[in-house]
Amino acid sequence: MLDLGALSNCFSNSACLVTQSATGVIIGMLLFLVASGVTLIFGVLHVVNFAHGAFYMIGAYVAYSTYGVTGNYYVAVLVGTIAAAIVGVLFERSAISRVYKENLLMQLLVCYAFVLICDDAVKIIWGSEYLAMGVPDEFRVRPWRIAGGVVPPFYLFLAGTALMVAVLSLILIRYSRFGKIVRAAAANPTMVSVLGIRVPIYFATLFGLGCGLAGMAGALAAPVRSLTPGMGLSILIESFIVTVIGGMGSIPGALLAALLLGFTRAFGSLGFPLFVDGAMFLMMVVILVFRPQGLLGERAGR
Amino acid sequence: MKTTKQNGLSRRDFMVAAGAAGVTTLASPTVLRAAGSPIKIGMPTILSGRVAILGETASVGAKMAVDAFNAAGGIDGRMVELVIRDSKGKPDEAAKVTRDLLSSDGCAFILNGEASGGTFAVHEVVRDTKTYCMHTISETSSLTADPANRAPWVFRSARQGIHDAISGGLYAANLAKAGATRWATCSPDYAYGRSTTSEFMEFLAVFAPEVKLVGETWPKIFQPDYTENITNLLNVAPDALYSCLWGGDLVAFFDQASLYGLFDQFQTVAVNMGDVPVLEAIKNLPGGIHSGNRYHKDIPDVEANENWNTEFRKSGQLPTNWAWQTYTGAQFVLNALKDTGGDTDYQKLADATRGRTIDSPFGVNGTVTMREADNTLVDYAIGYGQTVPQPPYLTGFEPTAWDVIVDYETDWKKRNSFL
Amino acid sequence: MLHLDHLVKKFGGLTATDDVTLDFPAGSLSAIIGPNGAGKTTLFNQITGHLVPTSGRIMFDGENISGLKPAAIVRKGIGRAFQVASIFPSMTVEEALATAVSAHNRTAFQLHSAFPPLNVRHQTEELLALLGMEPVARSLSGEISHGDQKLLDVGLALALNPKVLLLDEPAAGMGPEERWQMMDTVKHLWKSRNMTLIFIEHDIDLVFKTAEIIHVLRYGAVLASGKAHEIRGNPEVIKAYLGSETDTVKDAV
Amino acid sequence: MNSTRIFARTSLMAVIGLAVLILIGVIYPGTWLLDTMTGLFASGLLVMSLHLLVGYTGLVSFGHAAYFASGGYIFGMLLQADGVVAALGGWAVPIATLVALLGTGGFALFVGLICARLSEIYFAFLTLAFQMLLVSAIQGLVQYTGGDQGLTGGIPRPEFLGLNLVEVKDRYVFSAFLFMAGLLVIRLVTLSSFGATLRMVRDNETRTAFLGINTYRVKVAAFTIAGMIAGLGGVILAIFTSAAYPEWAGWAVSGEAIFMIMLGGLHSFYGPLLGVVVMRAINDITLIYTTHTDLAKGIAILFVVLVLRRGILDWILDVRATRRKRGTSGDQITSQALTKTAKGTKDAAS
Repeated sequence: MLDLGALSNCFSNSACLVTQSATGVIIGMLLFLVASGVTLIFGVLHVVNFAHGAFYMIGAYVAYSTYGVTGNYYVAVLVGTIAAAIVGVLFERSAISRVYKENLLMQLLVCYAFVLICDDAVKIIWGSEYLAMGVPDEFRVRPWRIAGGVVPPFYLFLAGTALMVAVLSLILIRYSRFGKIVRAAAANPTMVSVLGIRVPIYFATLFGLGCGLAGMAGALAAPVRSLTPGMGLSILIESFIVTVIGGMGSIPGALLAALLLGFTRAFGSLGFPLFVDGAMFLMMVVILVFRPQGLLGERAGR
Repeated sequence: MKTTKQNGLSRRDFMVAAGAAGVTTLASPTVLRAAGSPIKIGMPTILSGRVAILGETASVGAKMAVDAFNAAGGIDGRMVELVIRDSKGKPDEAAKVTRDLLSSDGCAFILNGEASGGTFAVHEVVRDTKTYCMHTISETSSLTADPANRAPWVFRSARQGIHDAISGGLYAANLAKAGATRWATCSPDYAYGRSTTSEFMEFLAVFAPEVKLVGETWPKIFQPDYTENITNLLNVAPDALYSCLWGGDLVAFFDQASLYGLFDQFQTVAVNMGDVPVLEAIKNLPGGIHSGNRYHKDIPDVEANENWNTEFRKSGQLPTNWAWQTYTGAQFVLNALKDTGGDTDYQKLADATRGRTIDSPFGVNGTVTMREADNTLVDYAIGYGQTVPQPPYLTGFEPTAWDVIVDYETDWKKRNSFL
Repeated sequence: MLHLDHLVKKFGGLTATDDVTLDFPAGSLSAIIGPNGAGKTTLFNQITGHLVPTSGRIMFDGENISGLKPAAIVRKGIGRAFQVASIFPSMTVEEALATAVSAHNRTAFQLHSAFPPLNVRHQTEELLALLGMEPVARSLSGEISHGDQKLLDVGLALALNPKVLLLDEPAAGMGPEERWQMMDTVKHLWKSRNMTLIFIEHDIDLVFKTAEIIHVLRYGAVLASGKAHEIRGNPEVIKAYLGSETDTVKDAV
Repeated sequence: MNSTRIFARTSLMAVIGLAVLILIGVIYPGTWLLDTMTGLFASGLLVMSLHLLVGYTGLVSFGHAAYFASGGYIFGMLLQADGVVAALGGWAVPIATLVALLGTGGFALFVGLICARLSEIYFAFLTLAFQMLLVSAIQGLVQYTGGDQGLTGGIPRPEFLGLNLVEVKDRYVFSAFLFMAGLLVIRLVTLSSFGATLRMVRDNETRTAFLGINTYRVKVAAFTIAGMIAGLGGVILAIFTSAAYPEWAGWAVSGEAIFMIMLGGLHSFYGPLLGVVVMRAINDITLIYTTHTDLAKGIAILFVVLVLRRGILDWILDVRATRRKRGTSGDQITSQALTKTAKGTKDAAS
C-alpha cells in the first residue's frame, strides 16, 4: 500500500518532480476556483452553499452547448460562467434569500432540493449520457518539456486563468466599494439598508459571483472532463475539504489548501495510491480537531 | 465538432416501460398471475452517468429480441414484456432495483444488463431469491468460473475476461517479441478492472516470459480527473500500456492523456476501445491503439451479422458490445421460455438454458453455446486488432481459435483450483 | 462563605478587576453596584468559572475554587442567574425547573424511568410554589413574559439548592412595578432558603431597599463597602456614580 | 401518571405495534409490501436515530451513515468469517446482531469523543470527514470488505428460533422486531431524564453546563446511542440484501436521512418516520409517470421549506395546535417556539 521508494525516486528525478508538481498546481488551481466560490459565499453571507457543485455542472454544460454553436472555447467559457452566475442570482432571490435567517438545516435542505432539480433538468435538456466536448484545436499541441518534465499548455492556461480570476474576485471583495458594502451589509443589514443601499441586490450579486466562479471552473475543465448529470458532487466534496482546511471564509486559505490537496493527489498517487482520498479526509479531520478555524481562518470555532 | 448522439425516442421508451412498471407497483403484482397477462422480464442496466450510452444500446438489443419474439406470436399468444430500470452503475442501487423489479414490478426473472460492479450485487439477489437470471454484460471471469460464485440457475451471455486475456495475451506477445517488454497498466479499481488486468498480464507472461510489469495505476471507476494517473505513467515510461477502462471513463482518459502526448510514447492495448460509439466520442483519437473486438459488423463477416447491424441502427443507436451480448442473452431466455411453455419456474428455465446452442450472427460458426459446465457463453467471435478513427474502425483483426482458448482456460482453471 | 482575595483580571492592557478583596459572610444579602464597565459581571464570571483570574484567589467554604470549570463550581454550590434570562425556550416552565432539579439530584443521565421521576416532580412543585409560578407552569418558557423568564432563570439556579446565589441584574428590563415585585421575590427566596445571596443592580433605590451590605466598584476596583446609609452618604460614590454614564469602557461580558 | 408506568405503557404500545406488523406479514399474501416495509424499517432506524441527534440534541451530524454501514458490515463480515457460522449455529444471527450493535457503539463512541468538542458546522464537517474516512477504509481494505464491490458471496443466515431469514416473511418478522426494538429504545431515551437533558443541551448548552451538567458527556452519550441504533438499521439492510456496500456509508445516505427528517418534521417524534414514507411514496408514484424522481423530490422539498417552512408533521401539529389554542404537553413542543429560538441564536451569533 505504501510505496515510499517511488516517492523518493520521484524527488530525486527532476523530470518526475516537475511533472508531478505541475500536476499538483493544475489540480489545485481548478479546485481553488470552485472552492473560492464556496468560501466567498460563506465568508460574507454565512451560508454554506451545498448546491455549489450544481453550478459547476451548469457552467460545463452551457459551455458545451455554446462551443457546439460557436466553436469558440473562450466564448464558451464566458457564456458558461455567466449562465452559472445568472442561475445563482435566481436561486438566491427565489430560495436562499428566504432562509438566510433560518438554521443550517433549512439552508442545506434548500440547496439539496436545488441540486436534485438541476441534475434532473440537465438530464432532460442534455440527456443522461456522458458528453465529451474535446480539447479546442489551438490547444492540441505537443506538451511542453520543462527540465524533462511534461506540462500540457492547456492545463497551464487553466491554472493561470483560475488563479487570476480568483485573485481578482478576492481583490473585488477586499478593496472595492462593492466588496465593502456587501461585507458591511452582511454584518449589519439594517444599518446598511438605512443608508439607502438595496441590500438584497448586493447579496444576490455576491451569491451570483460565487456561483459564477464554480461555473467558470466547470466551463474551463469541460474539454477534458466527460460531462454527466451529477458531475458536481465529487468536486463539491473536494471543495468542502479545501474550504475547511483553508479556513471557512478565507480565500488565501482556500488557495493554500487547494494546492495542498493538489500536491497530495499528485505525489500521493505515487506513494500511497490507494489512500489518496483517505489522506485528504484525514487532513480534514486533523485540521478540524486541532485547528477548527482552518489554516488561515480568522474566527475560532468553539 | 458536435458530439455524441442524442436519442429522444429511446428515452421516451424507457419512460413508458418505467411507467407501466409503476402502475403495477400500486396494483400489487401478486394478483397478476392470470393467463394471458404478459410475462415480465426485469432488466437493471446503467442509464445515467458515464456509461449510460452502453446501457441504452443494451436496452435496444434486449428489446430487439423481445419484439421479434412477440411479433412471432410470443408463447401461444402470450406476450413478453421488458421492464428496464436504471441502476446508476452502483452496486447497492443495482441490488435495490433488482429486488424492486422482482417484488414490486412482478417480474418473473432477470435479464441483467449491469456492468460487473452491479452484477455481483444482482447475482446475490438472484441467488438469495432463487430467481432465474441471465447476466449479459459482466465479463469478470470469476462470476461463472469460480464454483464459490456459481448458482445453477444463473447464466452469462457476455464475453468472459479470461477469454479476452488469452486472446490478448497471444496478441500482445507479438508486441513483446518486437521489443515492448516493459509494461504498465491503468485499469479501473474494482472487481472487473483488477481481475481482467491480472489475467491479461498472467497470460502475457505465459506467452512472452520476458515481459516485466514496471508500473500500475488504479483510477476509481467514474473518476473525473486522471491527471495523476497519467503523469504517474509518464514517470514510469513503459514500452507498452494495458488498460481495461471502458465507456465514458475510457473517453475521458484518452482526452486527458492526449494532452500529455501519452500515446506518442508507447504502444497501448485498450481492450474496450473497439466499440464505435467510444471511438467516435474520443476527440483526439491516436492511431494504432490495440483493442479487442467488441462489436463489429464484419466480425464475423457474415450476412446475418450485417443484417443485424442494419436492423439495430434503425433504433438510431450504434450497436456496441453490450448490445449484442444482451440481444444474445435475451435470445437464450426467450428460447427457454418457449420450451417451458411460459412456465417461469427457475429450475425449469435453467434446465432449458443449460448447454443450449443457438443460431447467432455473432458466433464464429454461426452458433453460440451456453457451455454446460459453467453456464457461460462460448464460440462468439473473439480476437484483437488495431483501431483507426474512421470506418472500418478496427483493422488487422487477428481472430483467436476457440480450441486454443479452451485449452488455456482449462489450465487456468486448474491453476486457480476452479475445477 | 465566599471570599475574594486580591483578585485581578486583565484583558491585554485593560484591568477589569483590580485587586478586589471582598467578603460575603454566610447568609448575607449583598449587592454590587457600580457604573457601566466597573467590572461587576466580570467579577461574577470569575466566581462562576467563566473567566480565569489573572491572579488572586476565590475562597469558597475554605477552598480555593479559582480556575475550576463552571460545571464543577456549580456542583460545589454556587448558582447563578443571568443578565439576559438564560432559559430553555422549548420546554414548559415546569419541565425546565424539573430538568434543573434533575441535574441537582444527579439524575440527568438516568435512562431507566420516565422524566420527571417522582421525587423530582415533588421538588419541582415546591419550587414552583416558592417562585409563585404555578399559573405559568405549563406554558412554554420561550412564550412567557419577560419578568417570568427572569424569575425562571433564578428558579433554575435555585433548583440546585446553592449555598451562594449570584444574580446578575435580576430586575433588568422590567417596568417599575415589576422591578419592585421581583426584588420582593428575591428577598423572600433569600429568607426562605437561608443562603448567601449576591446581586448586581443598577437601580440604586432597589439596592438600598433590599441589600444588607453594598459594595461599590469603579474601574474594576472596590470603591466602598458598607450598609445602605453609609454608602448613600459617601461623596466618592456619588461622584463616581453620577460621572459614570459617559464612561466608554464596556463590561467585558 | 407514575413515571415507571409511562415506560411500561410505552413498551406495551411497542409490543402491540410489533404484533400489528407481524399480523400484516401473516395476512399479506405477496412479497411486495413486506420487502418494501423491510427496506423502510432499515431507513426508519437510520433516520430516527439521527433525529435523536439533530432534533433532540441539536447536533447536526453529516456523517450518520457511517454507523449504519458499520452495523451492516460488522454483521456481514462476522457471519462470512470462516468457521463463525459453524461454531455458533443457530445463535449466529442474534450474536452477530449484538456484536454489530456493540461494535458500532464503540466506533460511534470513539468518533463522538473527538467530534463532540466542536459545535455547529465544524461538528457537521468533522462527522462528515470521519464518514468519508470510513468509505476510504472500506474501499481500500479490499481483502476484508470487498472494496467497491461490497460484501459479495452472500451473508449466511442460519435458522434460529424457527426463523429462516432467506424467506420473505421470516425476514420481515425479524426485521420488524429489530425495528420496533430500536424504535422503543429511542422513544424511551427521549422520555427519560436523559432525554430531557438532551433537550436542555439543544435549547441552551451554556445554561445546561451552568446547572452542573457535563454537556460534553451528554453529547458523546447521545452520539453513541444514536450510532448503535443506526447500526441496527444497517443490520436490517444487511439481512435484507444479504450483502453490504460502501455506498451505505456514503454522504448521499447521510444527506438523504437529514432531508427525510426535515421533510417529515424536525420537532415531533414521529415526523422523521413520516418523512421516510413520504420520500419513498414520492419516488414510487413519480416512477409511474417518469424516471425523473429527483425532480419531483426537489420540488416537494422546496414546497415544504418555502411554503410550509417546517416539516409536514410539524405543520399538521401546528395547525391543530393553533386551532385548539394552547394545550401543549411535554413532548409536543410546537415548532414555532423552536423556530423562534433558532432564529434568535442565529441573530445573536451574527
